[in-house]
Amino acid sequence: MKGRFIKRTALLLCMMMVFSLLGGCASNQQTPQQGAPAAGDKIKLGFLGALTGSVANYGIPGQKGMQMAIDELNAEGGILGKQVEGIYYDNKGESSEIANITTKYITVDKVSALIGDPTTGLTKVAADIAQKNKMVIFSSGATGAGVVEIGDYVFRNTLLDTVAAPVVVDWMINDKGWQNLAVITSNNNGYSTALTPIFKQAITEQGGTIIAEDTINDGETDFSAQVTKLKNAGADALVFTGYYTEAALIMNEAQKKGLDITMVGGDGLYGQDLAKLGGTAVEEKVVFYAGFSTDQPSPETAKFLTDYRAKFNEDPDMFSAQYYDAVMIIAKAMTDANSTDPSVYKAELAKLTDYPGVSGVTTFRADREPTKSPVCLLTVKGETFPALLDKLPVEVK
Amino acid sequence: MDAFLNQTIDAYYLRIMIIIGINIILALGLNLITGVTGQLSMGHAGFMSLGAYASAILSIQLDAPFALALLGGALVAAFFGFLIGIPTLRLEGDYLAMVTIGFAEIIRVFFLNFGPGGKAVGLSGIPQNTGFTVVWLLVLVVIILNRQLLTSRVGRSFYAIRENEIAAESCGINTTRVKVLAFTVGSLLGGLGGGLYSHYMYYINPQDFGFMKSIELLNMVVLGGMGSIPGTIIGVVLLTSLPEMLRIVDEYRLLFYGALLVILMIFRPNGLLGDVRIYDIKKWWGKKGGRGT
Amino acid sequence: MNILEMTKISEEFGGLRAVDNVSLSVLPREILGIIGPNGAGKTTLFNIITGIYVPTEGQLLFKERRIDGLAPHDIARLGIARTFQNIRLFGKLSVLDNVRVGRYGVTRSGFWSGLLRLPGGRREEKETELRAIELLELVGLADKRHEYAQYLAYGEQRRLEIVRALALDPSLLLLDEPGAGMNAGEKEELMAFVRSIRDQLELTIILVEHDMNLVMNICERIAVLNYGRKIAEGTPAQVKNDEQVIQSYLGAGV
Amino acid sequence: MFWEQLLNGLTLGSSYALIALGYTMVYGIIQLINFAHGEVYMFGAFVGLFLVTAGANIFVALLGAMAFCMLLGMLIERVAYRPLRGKSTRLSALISAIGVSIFLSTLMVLYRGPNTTRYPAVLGDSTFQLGSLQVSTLQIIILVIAALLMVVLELAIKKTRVGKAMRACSQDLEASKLMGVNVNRIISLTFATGSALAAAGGVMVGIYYNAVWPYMGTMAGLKAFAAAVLGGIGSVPGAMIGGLSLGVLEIMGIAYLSSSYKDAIAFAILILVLIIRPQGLLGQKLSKKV
Repeated sequence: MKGRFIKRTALLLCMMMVFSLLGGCASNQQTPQQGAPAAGDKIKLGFLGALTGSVANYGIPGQKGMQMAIDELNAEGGILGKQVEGIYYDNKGESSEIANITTKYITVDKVSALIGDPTTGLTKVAADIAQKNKMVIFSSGATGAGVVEIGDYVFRNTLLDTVAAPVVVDWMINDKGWQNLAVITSNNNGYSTALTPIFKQAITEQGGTIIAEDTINDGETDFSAQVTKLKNAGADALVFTGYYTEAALIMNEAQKKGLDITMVGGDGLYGQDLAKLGGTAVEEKVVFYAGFSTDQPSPETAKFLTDYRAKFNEDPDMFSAQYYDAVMIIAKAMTDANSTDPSVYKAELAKLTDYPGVSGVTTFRADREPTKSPVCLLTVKGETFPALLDKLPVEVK
Repeated sequence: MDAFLNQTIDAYYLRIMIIIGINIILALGLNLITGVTGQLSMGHAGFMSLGAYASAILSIQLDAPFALALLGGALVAAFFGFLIGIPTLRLEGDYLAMVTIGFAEIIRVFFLNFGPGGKAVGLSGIPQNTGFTVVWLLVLVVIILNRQLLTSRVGRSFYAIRENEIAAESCGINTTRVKVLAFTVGSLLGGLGGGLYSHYMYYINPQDFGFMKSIELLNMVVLGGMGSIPGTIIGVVLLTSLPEMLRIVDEYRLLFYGALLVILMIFRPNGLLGDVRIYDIKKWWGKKGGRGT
Repeated sequence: MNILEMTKISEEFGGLRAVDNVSLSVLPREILGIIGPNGAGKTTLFNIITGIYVPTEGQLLFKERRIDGLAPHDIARLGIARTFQNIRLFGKLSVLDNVRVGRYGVTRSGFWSGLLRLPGGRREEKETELRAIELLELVGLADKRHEYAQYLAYGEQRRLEIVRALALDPSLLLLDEPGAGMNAGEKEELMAFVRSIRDQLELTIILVEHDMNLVMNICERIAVLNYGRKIAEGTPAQVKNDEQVIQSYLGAGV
Repeated sequence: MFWEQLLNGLTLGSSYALIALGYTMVYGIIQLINFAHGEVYMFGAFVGLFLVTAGANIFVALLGAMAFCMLLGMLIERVAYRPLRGKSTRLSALISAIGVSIFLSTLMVLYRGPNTTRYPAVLGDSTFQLGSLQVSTLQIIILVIAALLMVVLELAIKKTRVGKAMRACSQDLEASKLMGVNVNRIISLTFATGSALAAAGGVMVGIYYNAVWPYMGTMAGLKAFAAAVLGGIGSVPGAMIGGLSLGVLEIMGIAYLSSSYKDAIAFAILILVLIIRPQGLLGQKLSKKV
């Protein structure tokens, strides 16, 4: 009898759990529906990015940057006299999630633009849906190939790898005299596997030699075998195309093994955790490029920096700056076009020239690809992250 | 049909319904292996990825018609299900579970290094052929065939193996062969679901089919009811739509999943509907209403 | 002609001889009892006959065909059915389905036939169901055919297990302690039932049992095992009076 | 380079071995793959981190993490496994274990965020030449601690009363119960011991690789299980040998074959071992009970 009682109670509990969840969702759904009639009063912007999961490091600062831009816009009276509202769903870095969320933003929440995603793969998924639904998507971090080609509603505002990598390779070979290079790719990281060929091509074209190649995987902590191999290869510098966590751990291992080598990489290395995790092992030993630097002397950046620190009590990074810029650029396009209709204001957006954003000066080329100048070479110096090492100009083709 | 639906139903809800349909096919495949035959498979996402990639590559590289691409994907998954099933299904339950995890991981690593699949960058530009009608027609077919199979001589032997392998042998059932059969058919459905998925998502990537995806599918089967078709469908509907409705408490979703598994195993190890049959419901109603039988 | 012929069968588990050099012949349509104290190797012998264990030594002939080394399901299909000491029913299958699974070895319809409901398979299904109900009526379980097997009373489960074994249309039936846990009245019924199925279905029956009374009553011949060895064989009367049996087994108990 | 890679492999392998010990002990007694074991290891690493950050001595932190995880292991056993024991199938127990695993890792993500955290360099590291071989003191310390813990465990199992009861339980749970062994208590203690070893592994990995993160347990747990199977599940020396050889095989795979397939190596070994020699290198072949 006792067993049966427990079973019954459990069943009841389970059912209650399910019903309470259903109840909860019912009330959740009210929000957009109640908001729907008022949609005319507010301009909604949908956030694409991960707030949890392994790429949350890009999404979380991005969300803050976007939030800050919206708050600033609202303080100055909004866009076209309407208040702006940001909607933030977490896509966890999963493609099925971002697909659902993108559709929900467009059809249920009725947003006027999508901001994000910071990664190339997920941006492609969202862009495909946005293009079909005639919705502007403005990625603030997708650096890989094949994004804006999806259609004329797809934009991005970031320093492209194809632009930056050759500039950096030129700096390595000609300024530093590093001829013999090793390349490490993170094998389960789409960003890294896409960036490696770009670097390799630039190295070969500019007369450098790749003397060793290896792979790691994101999420691992033991890189002892790769570092031992690297040590025996005797390269002048190491090109690592992955993310900052693994970069810091590789450098830790190198320090432990007494290997003194400089690591060069893309903006995937741009994360506060690089300095936190790497400690002394990464100090002035890791160099990466980005379109954004807190040392950038432009007044826009300086103001952004102060405001951001005041608001969040931490330093912004590239993603907060790019999300911030994305919102501001969209706002400008809407104002210029005097419309919040994506099919109208996208024309204004495409015309963007020399926009002085906090993440650098942006111009959209005829193919809607952004050109940002300059390329900032960043490193870790003492407590400051990132510290500006050099600024390399980019020739606009 | 699809055009009509696109106009009448909100794209977001249509999308969820399509995903539910795809998940039903995937989960019914896993149900056949784990729920019905009792062989714990924790690598169903691996078979899904085989179907997803194979069908996508057929579509992109060979311009194969959609039906052929789907069939190809399903057959590739079934073939590998068969291949891995032969040596491993002699293993005891938990060892088999480990092998399926390992196999799914190997498949994932394979696709991470597989040039035609785009490696870690993933494969994009897959024609978006999957629509509501195709999915739900297939769901209907899969449910009907599943039911027919499970009420046949061979289907009953699946259940018998789950209930008691030695007794099943003593009834003349070649348990290894029947298990391989269940595994192959389950993998086939996994591949079919994968094909539908890739042709709906337009973009796939090896990380979409990781361990957590397998666990999510397992959760659907376990929640609704091990071995029960309606149970599995209820599990899929709940676990696909709840997270959508609960975006706000999203971070707690996995916490909830984990707790759910433990609570279910303690109190209802066969899931909500695992051992409830229409016969029992009728009997229960009969008693309740005082009508008697 | 013997239906089952065991020649010098031995089974070793990690140095331990569970069955030691046992030879035994079983005549068609007899009821043979195997007795012996706990751990004497009775159930092991059953497991050898049904193919669960492969004998370490010796050979096994069923209807003049070598069966040692065959898989359990192949042996079942040749017509050897069994029950288990600790009941092994398909708990979450209905009573009827338990018996239907029991007919697996004597039916043929395959995967495609079931999947697509081909006419041949449907015919066979109908026959299976009729036969199953017929068998269930034999033990009075036909009314409960839709219940889950695990919800049956203990005695009913024992009967169901025998019926499931009979569904295989066996020529040799092995019963492993069929009377365990039954009261005197139930045992009486069981004895009558075992005799009646032997006569009606022309079966050969081997049974392992602890209850001396039951064994002496229904078995025509008895083999006694002790520490894996066969120490006596003969009619109940012969066995009862065998010196060695009295000494090592029946002893003070009888 | 070979010897240096071998040392790398042994260091990695000793962390696998410490985790594998917990798996093998639990499996030996109740035939359950304690899926949450990898998460216990992760919790051990984090508890050690908190203690070190709070200023505790490294050995205090190590012991603190071990003590915490002992309790955690016992709690998991009490809440998620004991209610199932004897009543449900092994499938249910395994699914429950997976549930615990997901629950724990998510809990840590909610608490700490998904990021990797740096482990403070609590043990001064220095390297010295040994012939052509460069050895770090940390590697030596880790190998020594791992070896020490394993020897203590082996002795405890062989010599102490509780250890003997554990062995009895792994032979036959029912018979041990009849012999007057408090089976529940022994199982609980087994979980405690295994979890403490995993915690030690977690702290040591944290110190050595300078990094901990909430999902570190999942893959490490799977690999450690592969190691336990390789060595022969249920066997303590088997877990050590399995762990060390898996570590060395993985490192050698990266060094001389390709690092792209690293994760596949462990699982390929697991599958091959299970197919060819399911009892592993040192395990005993068990016959089915009928």
